[in-house]
Amino acid sequence: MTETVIVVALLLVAVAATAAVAVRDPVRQSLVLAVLGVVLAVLFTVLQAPDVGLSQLAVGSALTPLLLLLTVRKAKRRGRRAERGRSAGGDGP
Amino acid sequence: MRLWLVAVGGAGLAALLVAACLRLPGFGGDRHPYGDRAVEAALSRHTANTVSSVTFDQRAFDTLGEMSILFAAVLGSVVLLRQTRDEHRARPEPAAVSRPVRRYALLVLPVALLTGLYVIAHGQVSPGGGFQGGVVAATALHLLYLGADYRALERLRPLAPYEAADALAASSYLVTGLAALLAGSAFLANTLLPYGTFNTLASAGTVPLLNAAIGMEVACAVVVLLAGFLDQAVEIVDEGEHDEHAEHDGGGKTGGNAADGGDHDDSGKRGK
Amino acid sequence: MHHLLPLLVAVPLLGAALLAATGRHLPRTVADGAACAVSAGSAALALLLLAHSSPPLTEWAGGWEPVAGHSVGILLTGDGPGLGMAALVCVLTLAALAYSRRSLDEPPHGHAGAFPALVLVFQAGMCGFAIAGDLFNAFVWFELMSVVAYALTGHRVEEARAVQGALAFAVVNSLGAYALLMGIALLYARTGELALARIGDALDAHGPPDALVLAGFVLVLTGLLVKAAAVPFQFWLPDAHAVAPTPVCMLLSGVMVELGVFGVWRVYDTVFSGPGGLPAADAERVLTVLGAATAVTGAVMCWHQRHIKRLLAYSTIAHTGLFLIGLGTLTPEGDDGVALYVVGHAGVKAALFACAGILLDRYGSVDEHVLHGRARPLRGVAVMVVAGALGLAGLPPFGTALGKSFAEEAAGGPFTVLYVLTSAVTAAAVLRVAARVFLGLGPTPREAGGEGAEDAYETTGSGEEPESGRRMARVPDTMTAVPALLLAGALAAGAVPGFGTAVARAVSGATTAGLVHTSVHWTPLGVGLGLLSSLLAVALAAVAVARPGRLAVPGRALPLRRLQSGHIGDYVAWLLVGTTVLGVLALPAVLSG
Amino acid sequence: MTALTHVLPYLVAVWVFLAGCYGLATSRDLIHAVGCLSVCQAATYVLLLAVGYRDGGTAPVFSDVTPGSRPVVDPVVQALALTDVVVGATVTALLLALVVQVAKRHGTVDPDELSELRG
Repeated sequence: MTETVIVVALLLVAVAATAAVAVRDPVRQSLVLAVLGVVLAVLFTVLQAPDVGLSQLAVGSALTPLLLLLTVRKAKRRGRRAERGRSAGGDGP
Repeated sequence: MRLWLVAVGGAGLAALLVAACLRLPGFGGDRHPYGDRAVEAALSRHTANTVSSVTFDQRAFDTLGEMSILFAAVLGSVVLLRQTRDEHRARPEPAAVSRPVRRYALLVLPVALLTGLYVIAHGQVSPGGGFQGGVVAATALHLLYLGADYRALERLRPLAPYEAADALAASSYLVTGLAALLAGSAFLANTLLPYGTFNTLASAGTVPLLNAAIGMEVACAVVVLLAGFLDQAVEIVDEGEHDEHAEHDGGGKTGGNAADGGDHDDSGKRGK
Repeated sequence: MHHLLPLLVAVPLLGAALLAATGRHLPRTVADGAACAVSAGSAALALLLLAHSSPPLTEWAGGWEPVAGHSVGILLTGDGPGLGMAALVCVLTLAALAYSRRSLDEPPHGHAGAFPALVLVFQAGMCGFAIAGDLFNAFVWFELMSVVAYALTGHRVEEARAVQGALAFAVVNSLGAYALLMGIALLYARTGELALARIGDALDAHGPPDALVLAGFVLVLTGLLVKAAAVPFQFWLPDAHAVAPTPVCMLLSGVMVELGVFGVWRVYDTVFSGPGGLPAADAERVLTVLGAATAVTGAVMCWHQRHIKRLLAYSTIAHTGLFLIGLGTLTPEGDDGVALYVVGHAGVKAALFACAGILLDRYGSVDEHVLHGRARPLRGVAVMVVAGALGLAGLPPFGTALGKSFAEEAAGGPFTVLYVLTSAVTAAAVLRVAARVFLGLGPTPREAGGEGAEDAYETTGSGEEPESGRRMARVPDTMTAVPALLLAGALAAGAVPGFGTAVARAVSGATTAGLVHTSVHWTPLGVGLGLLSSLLAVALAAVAVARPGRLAVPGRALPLRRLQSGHIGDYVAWLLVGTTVLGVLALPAVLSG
Repeated sequence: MTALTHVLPYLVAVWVFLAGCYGLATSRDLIHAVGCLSVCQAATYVLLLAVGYRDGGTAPVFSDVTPGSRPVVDPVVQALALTDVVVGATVTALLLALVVQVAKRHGTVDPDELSELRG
């Protein structure tokens, strides 16, 4: 039983990590990273590491994506003048 | 060219690591000499949460280093995100927040804050401790941004005291360590306080002290970091930026579904 | 005495924390003075501990003395090399802080304490790494010094190049640190221990090396060699060194890179040198091959630079290669030579960076062509640059020369030639700069710019802003005194009789438990080779200045220059290739075992 | 346990690390690159915790388990990973601060367009 849960959690981590790399748009990537954070927290908990899981939940699913989003906001606002006239590098709506 | 390099390097590294994995002791093995010793040592010092004992007692010197990294990263980010000469601040206008959102945020805020403090305080007994609780408490504070607005957050969060508290928390960790040295023991030795009763708040000697110092350090650090980024994203403008209240990407697009709701701010909230 | 070891870390950290807490309210002079005092205090402590380091001091942090040979605490090792590096770190930090008092721009409002506080944290990180006897603890301090270094490198955020260089530095070094952590996890899985010596014992008990040991070795070495900027992990270094504030450059080039080399020595010596680790022949192959590649690349690139700080950065790479070759001999003589070489090099290189900083602050440029003949009034600086260049070449009696002569004798054969050529070329590049900039010799170079592919792959030194915020009318005395003292130190390291032997004794106390004593003194061959490379350097520089066309064949080095693309993706790709190369070089250890 | 599950956690860690490296090397956006770096970092936690796991073990917290009654997993690797998670986030923040400045000074976050430091 535990074994199955661990295997599933591991596979989810692998999938989420691959997705986080494959998604090239930083906004979407930060959302995938948030999902990865949650999945990692689950994995750590089933690996009997609640301390690390808690840490990962707070950091991986909230703090890091938030910082990434704030950076995107700043960078895109700043870069817009330079990018005007071009298709906005891969993150257009 | 780069893809070739990545292919060659990645393949080589992958082969090496997979070969190594096959030689690793099987997952779930029973041989953990250091781990077993650590559990014994933790119990001998009346620390129910062995992980806390390792973090704040047996390998407290590591934690000193980790804390310094945190401290340095915050100090560095403050320096890197400072307002430079060619930039000025644009005051964001206060914006109306819908009532349910405000109620929800103001309700959750104290709960989240208390949870953070609880997690910090019980580090030596149950899973948790300064690192986790600090992040929770600091993130909770930013619910204010959701519930009220940026200016309310700024009023509740004058940065200077947080920066000073961050540094003072780091100093108190060091001073606790030095006190042990002055008392005739080794640096960061857990010999100052009685070990107390197993599984209570007042157990494990200096572990709760160091834990509290770390909790304060992490909370202040995260507040200062988020403040730096929020400042950049919301307030600081330079000539290259134009006020793009009509544009809807970046923060605007994701505003609604950011994982924790902290970054809900979109162009609607900014004034011109 | 051994209880004082953690203070090497705690004192600067406490100083930094208090500075950061009160920095808002302190006038700048007080903040700088306090930082200097803290740094000087820890330097005194380091020297005191160093004087008592035979037999090596050991301290279990937290008082967790081993029970029945096993401990749950963290081991700090206060042996000769570790404390020697720590003392070097402290002294150089003091020099950098003293230099920065006058050289740096007024700090932004409310951040008066930030720069000195960061430098003190940097010092603490480097000291912690130097005395770490526990693999994970070493990783923590390694990470600390990296993080501070990123922040310090990008300190001048108004400059486009500074932030770009700092970012490349940060990404590559972070990835290297994660590789190191993966390696630690692998070694922990096999041995279940974290103290360096314990890991070594457990590996030996397990039997001959297999793929797991190889992977652990490769990953740990990747992290350390990224820091040491060995080929092909070196790309971040010129980018970071060219843009960092001058006092930071002094620390980065003077000790941080060398700490990477030191880490390689420490890890190989305590963990992988036993029968369960890597056989000597394989370690020798890894270190000498990478070292030779690093030395050649560094020297060639150094010769082709016109951005003075970048030129010095490449010369650091070249010399790191020489250090690696010296270590690769795995002989006590090689270790002694490298130890002395590192001490001398730190003084010389920091002094040269300080002089480049003076040029930048005085004339607002560090471009060899732009500055042609303009720095004639700075006679004192000119003398120091020339002296520094001869120190790089290994002119007796500089400490570099004594160390180099020992290392090259230990390496022997073709490596001796490599030693002579590398040090001559790097020195010649600096001499060429001195001749053009301070004396105005040779034809005035035409202004380069927009002339095809060659120029696209060149970083000029113009367009840099003076760090002091404005051009200085005259150079403050502290800014010239610091490099002068550093050069005097480098000179004393070789000239003071007995210093070399003391260094050798400190090193051998750690490696062979003091059983083998090598006495380090000048040999006729060493003096001869030192003179030879100095002469070669002067000759090369003379030809380059008099006939610029003859030696400046841009096409030949172009492929090498193209690799330095400034693109983070390329640097990461090369890092991956580097791990593979390391694996391949060390592979015979597993196949034969 | 089957042979596969004996190595699966390690292989997942390796996969995640290599995926992060690939993303980092081919990234067209520095913010994305920093995200990839945090993926690499996650791999180290997975590896550390996988190394410390013990079949049938429980969390090394004795608030409601009597000491000695059940085997516990290795607390040391947990302590190593736990501190590193928080610290890693702040390092990410520092990197992002640099990216913000790169965006300001260069007007772009595409590494292909940063061409100042060459040769």
